[in-house]
Amino acid sequence: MASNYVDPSNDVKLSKKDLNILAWRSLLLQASFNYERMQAAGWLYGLIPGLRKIHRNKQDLSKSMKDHMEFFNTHPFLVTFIMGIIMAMEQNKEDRDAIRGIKVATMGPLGGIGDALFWLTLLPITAGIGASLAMDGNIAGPIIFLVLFNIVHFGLRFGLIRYGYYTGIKAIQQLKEGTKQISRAASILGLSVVGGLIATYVNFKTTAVIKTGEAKVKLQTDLLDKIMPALLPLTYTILMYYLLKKGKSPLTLIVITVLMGIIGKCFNVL
Amino acid sequence: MASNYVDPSNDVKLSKKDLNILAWRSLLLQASFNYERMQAAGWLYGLIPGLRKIHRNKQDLSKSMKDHMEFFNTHPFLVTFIMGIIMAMEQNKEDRDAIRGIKVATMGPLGGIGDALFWLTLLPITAGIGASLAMDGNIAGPIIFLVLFNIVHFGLRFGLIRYGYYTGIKAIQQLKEGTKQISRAASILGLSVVGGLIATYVNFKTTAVIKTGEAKVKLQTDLLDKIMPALLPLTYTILMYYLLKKGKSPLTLIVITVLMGIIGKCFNVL
Amino acid sequence: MASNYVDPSNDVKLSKKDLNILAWRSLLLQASFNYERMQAAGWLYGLIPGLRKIHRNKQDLSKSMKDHMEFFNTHPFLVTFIMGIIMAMEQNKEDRDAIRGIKVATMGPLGGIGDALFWLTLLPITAGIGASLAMDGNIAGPIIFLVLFNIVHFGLRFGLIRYGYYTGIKAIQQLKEGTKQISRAASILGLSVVGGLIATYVNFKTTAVIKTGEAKVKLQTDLLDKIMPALLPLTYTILMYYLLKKGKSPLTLIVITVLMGIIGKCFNVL
Amino acid sequence: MLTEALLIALWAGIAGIDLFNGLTHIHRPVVTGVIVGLILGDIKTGLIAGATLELVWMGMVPLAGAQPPNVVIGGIIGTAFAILTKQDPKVAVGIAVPFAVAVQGLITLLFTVFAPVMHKADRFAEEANYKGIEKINYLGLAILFVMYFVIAFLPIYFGSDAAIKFVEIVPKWFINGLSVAGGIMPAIGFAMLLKVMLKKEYVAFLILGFVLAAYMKLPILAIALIGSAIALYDFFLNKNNAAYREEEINDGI
Amino acid sequence: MLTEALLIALWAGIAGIDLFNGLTHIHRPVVTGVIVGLILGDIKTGLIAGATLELVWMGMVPLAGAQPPNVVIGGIIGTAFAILTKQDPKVAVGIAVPFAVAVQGLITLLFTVFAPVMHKADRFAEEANYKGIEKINYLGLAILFVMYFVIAFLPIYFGSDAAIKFVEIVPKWFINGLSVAGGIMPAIGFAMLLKVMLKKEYVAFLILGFVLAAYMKLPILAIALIGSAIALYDFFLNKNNAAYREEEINDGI
Amino acid sequence: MLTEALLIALWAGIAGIDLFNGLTHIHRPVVTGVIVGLILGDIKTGLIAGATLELVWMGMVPLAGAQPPNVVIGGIIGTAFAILTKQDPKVAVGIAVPFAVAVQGLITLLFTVFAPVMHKADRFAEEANYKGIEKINYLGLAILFVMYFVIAFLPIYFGSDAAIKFVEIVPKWFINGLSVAGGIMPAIGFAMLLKVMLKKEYVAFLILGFVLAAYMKLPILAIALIGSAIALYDFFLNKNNAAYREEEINDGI
Ligand SMILES: OC[C@H]1O[C@H](O)[C@@H](O)[C@@H](O)[C@@H]1O
Ligand SMILES: OC[C@H]1O[C@H](O)[C@@H](O)[C@@H](O)[C@@H]1O
Ligand SMILES: OC[C@H]1O[C@H](O)[C@@H](O)[C@@H](O)[C@@H]1O
Repeated sequence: MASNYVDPSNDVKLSKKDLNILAWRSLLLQASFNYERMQAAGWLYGLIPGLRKIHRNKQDLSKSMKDHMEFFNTHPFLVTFIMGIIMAMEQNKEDRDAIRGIKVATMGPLGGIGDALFWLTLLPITAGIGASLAMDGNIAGPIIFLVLFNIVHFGLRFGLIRYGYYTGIKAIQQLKEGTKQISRAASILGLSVVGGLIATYVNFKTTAVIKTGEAKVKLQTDLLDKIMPALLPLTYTILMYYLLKKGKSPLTLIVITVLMGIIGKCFNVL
Repeated sequence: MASNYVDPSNDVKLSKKDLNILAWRSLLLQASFNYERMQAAGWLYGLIPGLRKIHRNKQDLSKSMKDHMEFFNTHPFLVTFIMGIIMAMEQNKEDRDAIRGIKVATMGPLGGIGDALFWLTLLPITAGIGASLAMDGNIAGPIIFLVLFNIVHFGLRFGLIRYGYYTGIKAIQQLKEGTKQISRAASILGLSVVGGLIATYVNFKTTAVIKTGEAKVKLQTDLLDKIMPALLPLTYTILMYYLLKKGKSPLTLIVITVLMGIIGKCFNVL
Repeated sequence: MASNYVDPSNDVKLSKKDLNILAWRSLLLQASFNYERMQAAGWLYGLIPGLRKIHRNKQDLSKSMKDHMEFFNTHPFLVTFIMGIIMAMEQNKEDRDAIRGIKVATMGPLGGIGDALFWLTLLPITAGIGASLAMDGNIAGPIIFLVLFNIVHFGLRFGLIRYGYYTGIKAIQQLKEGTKQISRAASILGLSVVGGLIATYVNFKTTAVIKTGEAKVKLQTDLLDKIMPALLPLTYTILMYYLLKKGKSPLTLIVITVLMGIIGKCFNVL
Repeated sequence: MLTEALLIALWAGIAGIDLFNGLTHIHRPVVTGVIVGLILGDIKTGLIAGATLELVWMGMVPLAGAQPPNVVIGGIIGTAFAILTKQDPKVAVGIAVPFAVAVQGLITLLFTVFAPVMHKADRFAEEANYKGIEKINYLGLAILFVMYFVIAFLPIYFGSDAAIKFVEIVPKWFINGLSVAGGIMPAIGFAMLLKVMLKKEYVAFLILGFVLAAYMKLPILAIALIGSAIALYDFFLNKNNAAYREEEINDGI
Repeated sequence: MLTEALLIALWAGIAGIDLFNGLTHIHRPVVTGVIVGLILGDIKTGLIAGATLELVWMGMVPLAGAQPPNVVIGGIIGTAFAILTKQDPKVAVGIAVPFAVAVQGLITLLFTVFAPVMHKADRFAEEANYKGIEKINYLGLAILFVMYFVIAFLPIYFGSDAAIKFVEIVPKWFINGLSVAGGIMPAIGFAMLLKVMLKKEYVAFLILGFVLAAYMKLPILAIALIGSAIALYDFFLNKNNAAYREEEINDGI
Repeated sequence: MLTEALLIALWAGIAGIDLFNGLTHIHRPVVTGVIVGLILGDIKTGLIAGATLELVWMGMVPLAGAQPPNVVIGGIIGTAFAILTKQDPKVAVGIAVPFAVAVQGLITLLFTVFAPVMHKADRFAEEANYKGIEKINYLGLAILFVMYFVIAFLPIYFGSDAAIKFVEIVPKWFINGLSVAGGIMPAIGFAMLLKVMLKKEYVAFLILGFVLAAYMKLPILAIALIGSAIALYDFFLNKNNAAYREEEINDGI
């Protein structure tokens, strides 16, 4: 179906065992967390057994692995849902742009939903129960907390990978429209989300205040925000984009960013 | 012009007298008001003489009547404007999807506008005049109120049905583009409005609070609203939609909803 | 390339000297400021030498001048950027609708940005420095203010006209798509902006309060705003539009508007 | 007393219908006050009590089907007791409120239990049986009339204390539960609409309308405007495309 | 005194023009203060009075054509009286305000009554009479100059009391009414724009832009961004379609 | 003491990993409290101190990578000192806070300096060297373990005063500067994404998503819904067009 694979055969299927292995590996999603790619390398770590089974051609594997090293961040419990969908797409050798688009489009919303559901609701409830028992010196407190919490936790991890995978398989079968249309749709969706992520995730504000006699101009709220909200995040991302296009290495950009952060802090403008 | 009629002839015209009869009948718009269809049966009641004149074929009449039994709600004074437009479309035997789309798209906005104009402005002003006279024991108070209010009221009812009808006729003549395009446009508009109505009209909130030791999670504001506003109305509507598609009768759904309401209230979660 | 010119030749180029002359003339942008067209005549004044060089055919010149007499308003410093772009388009004999669309689409945003940058930031900072020196009786105060402020001011005027012009030239070369598509895009953009400008720039609110006994209805906030925000600006603009289409002269409309303003003020409803 | 009670009940029935149908607004306290006064032979107190209640209940109107405390029963019973007990007209308000609230609950109940009747109406529509549709509407009117008649008659005839006890038989959780159900029930109406309107192609607009209302809190009019803008864009886009296609076909010939 | 008054008036004329044209900002109080001081032989008071007014009137700038109290006349007359009456420079503010407000009204008046001149300009444009356009702009400058000259001259020469009386001849409702009319008048400008720009096909975008500004309170820049996004989408959509069409035609051959 | 310190440090290493990986939440104070209590032979104090810290730090979770004060080190050290100094368990909070905040800084530092390692990972991915990818992740785990081990060991073994001094060596501006840089760094990730995803045709959607988030403050889910709506519309539009085209071709034959 797709053209950008050396080996376009799509007859490999992932077994339940395969999926379980991926779910186990998803536990290390944040092993190599960092502020440039966030969970990317951990995400790829999780996918590896599946990708190796699907892409027997080394060049295809390389392409796929490279794609999955791109920026990734989502909620660590819901990640297996995305893993399932993506594995279905990989296995069907969908257009790589489509795979990327779907990945990017799902990670953002699931991140927010997961945070609300698990970090801000499940955790306080179960830990609250545990702590109130523990407070009375009852050792059942921590145990009950761990049990309650992890039933949901592991239930989701192993349930969602299957759900994602079969949903993906089914969706692909229904969409017989060739790879071009799907990847166009995925790009539209994905880039809308990236536009939103830039404004939401890139945390770039200046604290600079220009004082002249009586006048006091807070650069961020009195000037920049009036021109455009999230102006600095947007500008900086575009700048990084151009530097990358001009061949600058991402490493250089990190060094620049770190220096800017430290110097900006020293001069009290960031 | 249209294809979904047994008798596609569109030579019937409604006379002024016909329109006046419809306007009179519009007085009973809410005779059978209920929370599932709101004004639907009363709306159909109002249209009947017109529909009978237009659809001399019984099958056509049946189709049309069924359509007009679908959910309907708007402001009871402005309704005649919609009646006028719809009668123009019926008479011209427009595509039934187009008729439905226009009906759905106009009822919502006119409902809100009418409420602001008549319930929240005209009424307090005229009743205020009447009451301030009555307060002094002046019997002219109620009379002046009724006269002022009903001049506007009946002026609108009888004026708007004509205005709607001739506007409709003129619009149709200008749109020579065949019925397919019109019904596509009407569907786009109508479904946008329905999407908005779901979030606005379906009043479904949980009052449940999960208390665990010190922690207190208000399910609605602390969890659901963070995932998505109007999540319950949307979910419930989709659920109803699937149950309907699976062949469940609307009656069953009503019973379920009533039971849910009462039980939810008993357990203090709704 | 374009069809709506008598002389479609596009071989004239504007020299740096030409551009500088335009920048100088931009100083009179608001010489004939008025509430109907705002800066239109001053804007045209600025363009004249360029237009005359480009449109050697009198009919073309007339068309172009008429277009540039339409409503115009932007920030007086950033105006030269628009002048540059427009001159590039004029010189290339772009479709007149495209020129208008781009002009309309850029003037609004640059107006807001310029106000934030120069009136609300640069001015208080530089004048603040100047005033705090002057406060101590130091005559350097005003001088330093004028120098600082005008370095930015004139730097922008003369820099931006060039930047706009060459940006324009380059953009046009890249867009080889014939004039139709560009003018369609420019119209889409331009009309979105005009829609926004109507709601933003037309300042039409009623202060009328209807008092009846106890009830007090503030016409603007209690009724009109509930029907639709910016209802009066929209209605009045549409009214003006219809009157214009019906052949009423703009002069008549001005007289009507002035009378309405004065009478409305007398009766305390505006 | 029986004649007066019957006359007042008759008036309540008519006014109760007018609250939803006709809408001439003879049901407002400022009007019912004087009528009740007329029946009970004290027009002046009727006028003033009615006017007082009118001013207090100015903004109580049903929006999108949500019932406020019932001004009809409130107005009539409030005025009647003010006259009968020879109290200051202002007392009317205090008496009126519990009745107005109880009837608010009853109306909600009626609007909930009337929903199933719609499926009868569907059948009539299917069979093009317009008389059936009409009968259903007349039935609705009749129920309204009887309900208001009885509710107004009882407390006037038996006195307010007995009446209030009677009203209190219906348990609170039941009425409130129905009221909650009533709030949710439009979901069924929309689901039925969707069953006929929704095609895969149009899901996009349903999503859009929902997001505009749920997240951006736009009123329905604004959503309709945006929907129209998209419909217009789409309409002309397809028209242009069709024009191109035709052109080519003609060119081809 | 006449010479000084004339010199100050001359400066006011120049500064008045600079408020709208040139915009070198020699019209700000911090500059006019020192000039008036120079003319009246008390640079120090001029400097300080100017600086004081400057700081008070920091944010007073014309946004979207809306006139704030007039800093030119305010600055000049305030400083002048502070020097002439040998008062503390701070007093300048009190004197300056009524003049600044009165001239704010006058400017609004000018910008309203200058509107009809635009139709003369339309005619010139039509005839490609560029000299005519230029003359209209020079006329505008001349009017500004004369206005500021006179307004500055009178109170300095005849004293502030006489001047204030003079200013008060113009009735408030008239100036305010004009100001209201000025606020509405851009509607005419937009209507004229629409007359040339609006085609049925593009009504959708007008609606969209309006909704974005009126309901969602988006600034114009955001609307322009969304407009651009749609224009881009539409552009590539039609381009792709055209490409397909061509392909087919080629395939056909 | 050495044994206990080593055991606690071991536990800290495991819990520190669990904070980001595994996420069984054995790292929460309510659990670490009892474990530390077990090691130091005072389960009861451990339980109560842990529970106290748990309740105080309820909402402290990392959202979108932003680090809150570190609950692992805070919980462990707080509990340990409460037991060792035989203080009321409530005192744990006071001791825990400076450590929790200091480690928050260190984690931020780690997440910043680990970014360059990703370029090694890119190379491995390019070469399809999956073992390399795995090693990088194991390296990450190892670093986390060692860090937490050392940080927990030192203050327990040497006492809190010495430890706090040690922690204070790192200058504030440095940690804060890194934290600022960490906040900005996703820009590089997005830029790399854009480098592969962005085509001229799709710039429109990037703009749209940005405007929806920046101006209208929509959460990402709402943006994804709107993006889906557009994608759906576009999908069916092109499908319809393609259908028409095919039809014609067939008609032509
Ligand atoms: O909101 C529109 C409409 O909804 C329902 O039908 C009733 O509440 C009416 O009173 C109201 O005007
Ligand atoms: O708002 C843009 C622009 O509008 C008008 O032209 C004037 O008020 C200027 O001062 C302002 O910069
Ligand atoms: O916000 C999504 C996700 O972002 C990061 O990966 C971490 O902060 C997680 O804890 C969080 O769930």
